[in-house]
Amino acid sequence: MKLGIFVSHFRFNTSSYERIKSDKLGVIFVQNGIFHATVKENNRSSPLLEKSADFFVLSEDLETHGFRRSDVDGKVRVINYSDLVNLIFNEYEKLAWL
Amino acid sequence: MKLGIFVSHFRFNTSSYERIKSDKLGVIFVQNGIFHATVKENNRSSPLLEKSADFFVLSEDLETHGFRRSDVDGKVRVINYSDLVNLIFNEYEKLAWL
Amino acid sequence: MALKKCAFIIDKAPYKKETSRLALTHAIASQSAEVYLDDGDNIEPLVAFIGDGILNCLKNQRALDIYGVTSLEMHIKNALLLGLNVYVCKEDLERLGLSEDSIVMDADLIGGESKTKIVSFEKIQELMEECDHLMFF
Amino acid sequence: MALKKCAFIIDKAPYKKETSRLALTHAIASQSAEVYLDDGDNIEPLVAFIGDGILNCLKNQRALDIYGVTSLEMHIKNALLLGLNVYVCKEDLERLGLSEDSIVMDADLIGGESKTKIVSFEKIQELMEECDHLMFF
Amino acid sequence: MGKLTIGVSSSLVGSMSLDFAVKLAEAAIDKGHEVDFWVSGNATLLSKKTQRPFRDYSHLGKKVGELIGRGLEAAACESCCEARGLQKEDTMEGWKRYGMEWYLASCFSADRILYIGDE
Amino acid sequence: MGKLTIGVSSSLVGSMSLDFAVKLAEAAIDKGHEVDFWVSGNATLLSKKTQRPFRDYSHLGKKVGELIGRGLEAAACESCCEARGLQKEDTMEGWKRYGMEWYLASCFSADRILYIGDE
Repeated sequence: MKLGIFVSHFRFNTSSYERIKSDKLGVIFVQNGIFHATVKENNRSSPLLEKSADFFVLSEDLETHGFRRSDVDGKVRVINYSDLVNLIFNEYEKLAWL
Repeated sequence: MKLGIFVSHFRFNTSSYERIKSDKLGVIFVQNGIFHATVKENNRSSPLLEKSADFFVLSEDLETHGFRRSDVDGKVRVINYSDLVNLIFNEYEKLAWL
Repeated sequence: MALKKCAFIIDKAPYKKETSRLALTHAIASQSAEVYLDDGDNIEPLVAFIGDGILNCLKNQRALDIYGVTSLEMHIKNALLLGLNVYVCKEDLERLGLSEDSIVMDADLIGGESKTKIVSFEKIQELMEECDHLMFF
Repeated sequence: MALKKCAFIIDKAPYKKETSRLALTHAIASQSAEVYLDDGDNIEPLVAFIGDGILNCLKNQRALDIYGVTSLEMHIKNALLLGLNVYVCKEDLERLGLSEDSIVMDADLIGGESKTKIVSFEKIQELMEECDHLMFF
Repeated sequence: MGKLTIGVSSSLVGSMSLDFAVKLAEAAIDKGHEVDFWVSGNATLLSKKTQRPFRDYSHLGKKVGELIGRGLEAAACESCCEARGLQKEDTMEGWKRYGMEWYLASCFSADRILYIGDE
Repeated sequence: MGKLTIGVSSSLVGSMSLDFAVKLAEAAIDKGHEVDFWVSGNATLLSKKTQRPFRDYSHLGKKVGELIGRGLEAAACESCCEARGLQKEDTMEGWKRYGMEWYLASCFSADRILYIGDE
């Protein structure tokens, strides 16, 4: 399947996240999920970025929190709401808000 | 100090919980905190029970979830709302709902 | 004439959030969605409990006596009674130390038709792939 | 004539919950509690950010432009402007890789009086012990 | 152009998931997509009239009203409303109140569904 | 006998923290303690009249009314109410509406404070 996963929390039980497989997988960091794209806890990137997936972070939520594009991990692409609509309709068939 | 900590979540960032010290410390498991008193994930008791403290679990919340007294870890005392009021007024001076 | 499959995946524990309750009430409502659909069109729901979500399935929940709210147990029995497909992840039962005995397997006391199916996560993954839409609760 | 100290401890990140916002608005309101108190009685608030709570303190939050809500940055500046004691845990800044430069240290643009104090968790522990009441947000 | 059904059950204030959902709906309508917007649980407060704008909270009511004018189908779960003391006459203009089966029927015809069941 | 001040900001429905708070207040009053009950944020909905009882939700309004009759001081944050469209005339009998400084003053005279800031 082609699955887009929304991560909106910084701290959550990641067992669903870790186990779900998808031929094509996108992970979109929104709300407090953006910390996974920006914060290096104890100098390490978020373990969520180890999954084999395309990663995106919502610029509006990045900026709400006070982060800039330059704070974003190299694995993650910055998108806005308009890009998100395109991702939803063109890239992923099913969506999961964890 | 004499501190009573309420744990109401199963999954949460435990960094405050782990670091707070108190001469006298009580931990009261309520709501979904009761899983720390009942569930042995991968056959192990909750790491929260490793703290040096007196542990309590609210019987009403235990039963709401379908657990019985016999499911409760030996370290934890089962109390009801009435006992909780006594704990609050007689045993602990400050309270923290994490 | 078409059938659309919707998967209601519950991975959060009950009572601290309303979400698992809403999953079940929405899933059950699928059965009356026909009123808004063309003849022959239909929605087929499936409900799967994974991760901490399996804690919704415990027997003997006393939420109604104690807090005056219907228990998740009652909602699950209701779903089984109406013939919905209800799945529970086997590995998560093992991980949290729960047995088949401790969870709601049927609605027999109220004359249920279907039984809870305990299946591997792999099977739940397959079900998610087969469905048209996915919702997490 | 008495003074009671209340500690407002914020250990959760902002925006996903309302709690840190309520911590600051309540802490600021301490300053007008006198209207309900006897002459000479007073409440002294202190605000401490620990754990993920330090993520409330980031500079350049654009919540107002983007979502039309006041930012936590604005609330913290307001607290500093009114002379409240605001503490941020040093170890947590280090753990999350944030520098003093990246967080709100004063309300200078609007004429602030106090400065954010970056202190060890040990110091915050002491402050919690000294206070009469504790609240976590 | 496709159809997106968004379902939300989060509070009006707190998680900001409704803010997210409304912005996503707007962005989709801007691109010519059709959007159904379903609120249940605590999110039903979004359908209430006389929300007074405060700077500490986003004021979503007005924006949703605009989007309804541009074709958004907005519906609130009837029983979730009633349980929160929201009567039919409290409903903002343009909003509908239905049973949950409306949402499921909307899912039937949707190309994409995003359900935000955070709370 | 002592005084307990309980503050809550959680939703009426969802986390069940208000259910906890009301039961705790009742147990304290049963034992002869004095209780102040403060709701802010999403919890202000508890002060609304015409909450219709539904079996899927606890019906706390009635219980709080009883406790007010037994001496409970219940107050709701005024600006939190207004931001949610709750006008003064929507307030249940016996409830008060104050600024946040009322809660702080209540904390001043309390022997114990429990603040539930979950949401």
